[in-house]
Amino acid sequence: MTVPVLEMEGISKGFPGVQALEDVAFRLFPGEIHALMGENGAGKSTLIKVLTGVYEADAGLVAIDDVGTLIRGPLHAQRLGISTVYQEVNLCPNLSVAENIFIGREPRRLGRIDWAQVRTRSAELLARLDLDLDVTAQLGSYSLAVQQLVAIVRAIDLDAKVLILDEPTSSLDRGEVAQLFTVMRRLRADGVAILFVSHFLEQIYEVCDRVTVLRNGRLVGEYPLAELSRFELVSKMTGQELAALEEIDEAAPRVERGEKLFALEGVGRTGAIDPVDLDLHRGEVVGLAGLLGSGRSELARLIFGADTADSGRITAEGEAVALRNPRAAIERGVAFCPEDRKGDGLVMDLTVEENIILALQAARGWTRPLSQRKREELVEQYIRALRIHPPHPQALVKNLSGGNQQKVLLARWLITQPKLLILDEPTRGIDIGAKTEIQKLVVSLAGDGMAVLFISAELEEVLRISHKIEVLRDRQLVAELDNDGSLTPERILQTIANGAAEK
Amino acid sequence: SDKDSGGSGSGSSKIVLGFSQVGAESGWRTANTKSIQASAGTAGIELKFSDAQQKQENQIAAIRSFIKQKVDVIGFSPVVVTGWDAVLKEAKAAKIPVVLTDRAVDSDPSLYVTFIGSDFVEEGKKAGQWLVDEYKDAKEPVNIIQLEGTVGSAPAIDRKKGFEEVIGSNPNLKVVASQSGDFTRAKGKEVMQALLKANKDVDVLFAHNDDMGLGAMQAIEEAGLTPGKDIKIVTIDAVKDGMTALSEGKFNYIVECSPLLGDQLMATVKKVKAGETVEKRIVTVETVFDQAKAKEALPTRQY
Amino acid sequence: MPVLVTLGLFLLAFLIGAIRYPNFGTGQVFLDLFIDNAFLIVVAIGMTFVILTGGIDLSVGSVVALSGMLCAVGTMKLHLPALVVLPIVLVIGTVFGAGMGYMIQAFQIQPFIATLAGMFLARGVCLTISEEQISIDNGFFDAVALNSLPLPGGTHLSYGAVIALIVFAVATYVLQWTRTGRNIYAVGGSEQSAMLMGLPAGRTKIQVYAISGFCSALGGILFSLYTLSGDSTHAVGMELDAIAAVVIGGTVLTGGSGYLLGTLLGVLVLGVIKTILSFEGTLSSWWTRIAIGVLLFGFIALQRLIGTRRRTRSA
Amino acid sequence: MNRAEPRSRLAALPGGALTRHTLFWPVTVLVALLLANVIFTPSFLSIHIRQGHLYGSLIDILLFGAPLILVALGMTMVIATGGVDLSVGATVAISGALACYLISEGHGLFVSITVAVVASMLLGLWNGLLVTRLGIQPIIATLILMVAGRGIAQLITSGQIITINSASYKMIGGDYWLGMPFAIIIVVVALAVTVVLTRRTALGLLVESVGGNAEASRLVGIRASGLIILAYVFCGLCAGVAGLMISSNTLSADGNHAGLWIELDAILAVVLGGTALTGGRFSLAGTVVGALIIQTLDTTIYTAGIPPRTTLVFEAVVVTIVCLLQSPAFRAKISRRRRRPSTPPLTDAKQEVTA
Ligand SMILES: Nc1ncnc2c1ncn2[C@@H]1O[C@H](COP(=O)(O)OP(=O)(O)OP(=O)(O)O)[C@@H](O)[C@H]1O
Ligand SMILES: Nc1ncnc2c1ncn2[C@@H]1O[C@H](COP(=O)(O)OP(=O)(O)OP(=O)(O)O)[C@@H](O)[C@H]1O
Ligand SMILES: [Mg+2]
Ligand SMILES: [Mg+2]
Repeated sequence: MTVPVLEMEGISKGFPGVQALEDVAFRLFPGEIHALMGENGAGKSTLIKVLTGVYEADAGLVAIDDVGTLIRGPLHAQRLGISTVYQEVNLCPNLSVAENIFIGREPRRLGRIDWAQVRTRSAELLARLDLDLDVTAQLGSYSLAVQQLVAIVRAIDLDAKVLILDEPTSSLDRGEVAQLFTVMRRLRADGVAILFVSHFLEQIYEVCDRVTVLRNGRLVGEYPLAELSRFELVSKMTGQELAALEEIDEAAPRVERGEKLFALEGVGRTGAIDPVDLDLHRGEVVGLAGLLGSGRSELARLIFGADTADSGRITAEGEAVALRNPRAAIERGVAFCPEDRKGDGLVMDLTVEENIILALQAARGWTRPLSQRKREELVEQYIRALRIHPPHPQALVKNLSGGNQQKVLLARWLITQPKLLILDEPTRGIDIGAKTEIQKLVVSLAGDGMAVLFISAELEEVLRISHKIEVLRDRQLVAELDNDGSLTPERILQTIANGAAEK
Repeated sequence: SDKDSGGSGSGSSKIVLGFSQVGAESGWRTANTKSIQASAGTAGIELKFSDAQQKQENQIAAIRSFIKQKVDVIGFSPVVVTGWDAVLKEAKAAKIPVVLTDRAVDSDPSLYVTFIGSDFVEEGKKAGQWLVDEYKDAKEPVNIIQLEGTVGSAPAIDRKKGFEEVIGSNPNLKVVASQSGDFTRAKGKEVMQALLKANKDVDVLFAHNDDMGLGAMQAIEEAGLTPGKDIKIVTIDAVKDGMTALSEGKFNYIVECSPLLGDQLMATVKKVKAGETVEKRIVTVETVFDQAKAKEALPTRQY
Repeated sequence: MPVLVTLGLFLLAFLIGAIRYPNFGTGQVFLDLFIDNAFLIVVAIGMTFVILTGGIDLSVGSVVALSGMLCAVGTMKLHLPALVVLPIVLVIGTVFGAGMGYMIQAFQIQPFIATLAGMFLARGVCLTISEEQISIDNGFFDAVALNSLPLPGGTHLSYGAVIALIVFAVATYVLQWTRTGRNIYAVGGSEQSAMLMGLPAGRTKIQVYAISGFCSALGGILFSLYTLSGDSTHAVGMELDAIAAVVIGGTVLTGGSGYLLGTLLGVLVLGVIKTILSFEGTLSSWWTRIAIGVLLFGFIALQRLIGTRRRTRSA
Repeated sequence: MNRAEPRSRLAALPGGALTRHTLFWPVTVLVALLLANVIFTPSFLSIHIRQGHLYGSLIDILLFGAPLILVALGMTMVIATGGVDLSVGATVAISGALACYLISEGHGLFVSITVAVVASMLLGLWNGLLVTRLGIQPIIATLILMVAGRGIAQLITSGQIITINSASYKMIGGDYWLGMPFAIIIVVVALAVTVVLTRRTALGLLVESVGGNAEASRLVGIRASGLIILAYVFCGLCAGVAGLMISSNTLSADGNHAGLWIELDAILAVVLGGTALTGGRFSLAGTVVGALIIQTLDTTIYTAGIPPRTTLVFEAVVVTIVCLLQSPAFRAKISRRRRRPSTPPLTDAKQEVTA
């Protein structure tokens, strides 16, 4: 290989109380896809932010095309040919999809923005990823996955020589990921250097050429992927010889399905999801499978009362109930961990501890505060169980890494010990080690008699832990598949494609 | 066309007066408003009243709307002295005579018929004159605290000007502190309390209105001093509470600034409507009170 | 959508006025709304830019007063020609706004406080220059202030109002058709995202305060044309009128959504409330205030109720 | 630069030095202002007993600052929910006017005070309902009452100043109890109750959550509208009591001026104390310090003999200084400038190496 298009050396970055990066080096060559790996909180996003000038490093050098450069901020980085998709969707929800793609570089005619062209060109760009959206609609009206795709579309159209993708695939399903990879390969062929962050090993092995591994803010090493087995990679990330991969492969234990807890009859909401019949039993994990925008989140929100259903009825333990708002649902023992942790989940200005106890405290009412001791006990327990890093209950949630934030959100609902736990993409952005922990936890909770509704873009994960899989397509429940061991991701995909009711 | 329809159709024979008041920023102003409303009633004049909430732009808009409503006479108490030319010209073009009350304007006198009201500079001078007379034999410096009205307001500027001009004649009369008390009791008290701690021998308090004087009086009492004796108090306005304090010997002197312009205004309006000529400047009947006169006047005080 | 509701409510109010009071429903009474509120239109336009980014500018009223004062001092005390004074005043206003914007952007001081300090400062400087009113007797000012643009039907529109409408047109263009305008919406939607998207978020923030400063200065000039004077007590509390107009017009205070047409309608709504009250002519001072509050409440409540009804139906 | 680094509550993190404490700079400014006064008035800090009660400038500051502290306490809670209350000034006026009117009409002290306080709470309730039920933006919802409320106060007083004569009413805001100004005792009690209510129960957490992320709070089942209404009612209550204090201090009710612009002072106090106007995290202690800064600043202006026309310039300067000192970005800039000569920027080094 020739000269690295991008080189970082001796990068250190500390935040009050945390040393996020310590003497890290990183190289990126033209025409390669380079994976950046590490557990949650290892410092990947921080390295990227230092690289694009969002943070100023405490020490270290950055060179672009072998010229030392002080990158002053994202705008400057863009001008230098670095295009970035940051970890959390960072677009403007109040603007239209088209505008989000083009803002800052709108085509102009006679000095004024040529809106017609903005619209047509953004529709074209979206079509490259097989997306057909109303580009004039507000971005905020679309699901997180769509927003993630729009961010990607924006970034790959920037004509950059370096493309940085920080967990772009965390809520995408297979098809979308495949589309993205096609585009990435094409860009690689054009000589673009791509930095790719993901916690999915399969994805890394599918597209990447080399990998740089971080652990605890320190550089572990840089390796050609072809020479590194998955076991080796995981052990480099975790620093332990743990056979994490084996555990993942272990199938979910079969549990006796308990009595019926919730039953939906024709529950739907116009424009969101068609009427659905669904039974949820104690001790049963029900997976929701479907493509992006198929209505999984919408269904979950209806059951939780986050949106109000305009048809159908819900019976809880035999009696008809109206779950008109989240409070009513919570009182019935329903818990809902939403997919958009930034918007719908966490209160960023509060501490880890406060975020964790929030749901429990809300259920108790303000007059009955949890005792200090009880709080500490609960929070300690879940920080340990989910390996939240840094393990300070008093750290502000907004200062946590993406994956650790997700764990905090999960912990919040786990401590409420609900009867029905709805998890919408609970493992989004979570590293493999912690993901296994979470999956085991879900299975064991079901084993203790909890009903779980599990949504994930990753079909393997859904398969691994669900007893029953509901397949959605185009906002309709099209099939219910029993996970009897013979089910494969391919068959689910087929069902989605055919859409034939296989009840 | 319908030039004579004059306001709402409640009989076109009645004179319609459009009056734009400054606001209701003080008890004094309220008394002024009441006087005008009462006099209009007894004089059989239909009053279109509009309150400007102390904003000139509101007053200009109100006068414009009076022009649109084709009232017979426009009266107003200008919030500020300047800036009336444009709208007064409009009134003139619409042949509606304008009468000013309470405060003057600096426009071309041909744009209005007359001005009825008091003279703030004169009031300040009167207060100053009393001091000069009272302390004409003083050998040592007389320390004066001045409580000014709202910063930038016409009465505050003019009263201060008049007062300082007159006391300037005696070098022994020294203003040791001059702060704004916003024309209110609460602020008058607060400021006085602070000033009493910062300035030792204070002899005289001059407040731009009774209310600040009343507040300051409480501060003086709470500092263990006797108002009217240890510290002499001169104020302007002569509202009832002030007159009470004066008659109790807690104030020493009040310069009257009368709000009761209603009768004079209505008389003038009738004359103007009848086409008679009126004087360009009608001075209101105002007096000054010392403690003895206050005792006499108090029982009949209307406001 | 909220803009249409506001428009409907405004027309309704005007119609009620026209039915209730003789001489109300004329073209000139309608045009007077623009004449009597020209400065507020301009100031509220500047305020809209700021609020769209999620900020707020409390200094506008004071800057209006200061600009008027500077016009008066410039022409009457320093005897400078109006065409020299006016650009200087506009530049001072713009720089003043930009200064506050810089504090807000570079030192992350909350806009409310930075502009509150600006409000104190501008008013204080104004008072320091002159406590007394200065009346403007200058050929140019007189010519502009005392003449107006004749319109068909015997009506007329003051040049101040014409300037306000031009500002409105230009500002609408800027917001809708230029990158600066779109950056403003982006920053209002999410400042963090705008920054990460490589938009000049910091510069945009400084820009909106500079624009607001410019508009306030221009508003001050219009105010001094309107009153032909400079006075330190002018435009006290105008910031609240401007904010109210912007919000009534449907712009959200947290930023990112709203239209200038709404702001214009907001100003007209406030104006029509005042006009109705002065045509009514029977209210005492306190009932005037209460009536303003009640009418304001009526407008906003109706706007909300109609607005939400529509939204739930369409959802 | 650190542009994207959010302003963190540095105090909560390990290693936060004293100067990083959110209250460090406001307290420093307060102390500096107090000391500055000693230059003009050497006896400024002394407190002695006169006429059987405490006497001194510091006592005055507390006494006259008491209403502002109270109003700012209520304002803090409203701001924490992500709102703001512009109507507190009007509420102050209405409450004082009502109480004085009733007393002057010969009603009992207790009845009058109760009516005034209940009325203030109802005004708060009205605001809360507009914000939660009708979904009107707080600034505009409370603007309605700000305008109309003063009219109501004037209606009660008929536009006059009502003067009353009641020694026991004077106790609330202008007299002494066991030598201490009673108003200060009220404030201390109110502060203690607020602190206990917000920090010893979960109220504070829930309010911060609603102010920090309303949608997330809804999804954890927090009854946001109840909390928001509660905050406005509490704010109304505080303003009402402050109105009693202000009117009792001079034994008169001035519907037009009582509490004029106190909403701005209160918001300023809240922000100087380190609470963000965007809602979420709040600091009651900070608010108290903020209010004391404002009151001390006023006193300083009087005693230092700053001419009234330049008062505002002076205030602007002080407010700006406090804000700048509080701004981590500003401090970073200053200290970097000081440090610069010793550590050259990284770029230069690399450029030398590679270029
Ligand atoms: N603004 C900040 N303030 C304080 N600490 C921070 C801040 N940003 C990141 N950190 C800390 O720096 C460390 C690295 O975080 P970073 O976001 O880089 O992790 P990551 O490798 O991207 O993890 P993930 O896979 O979960 O996204 C974490 O311990 C995090 O808590
Ligand atoms: N072509 C599309 N592709 C994806 N999403 C779409 C499309 N068109 C509309 N949407 C939006 O996406 C949302 C889909 O709902 P929902 O969030 O329930 O999907 P989902 O099944 O959870 O998928 P995901 O969360 O992975 O996007 C709807 O709110 C809809 O507005
Ligand atoms: Mg990350
Ligand atoms: Mg989803």
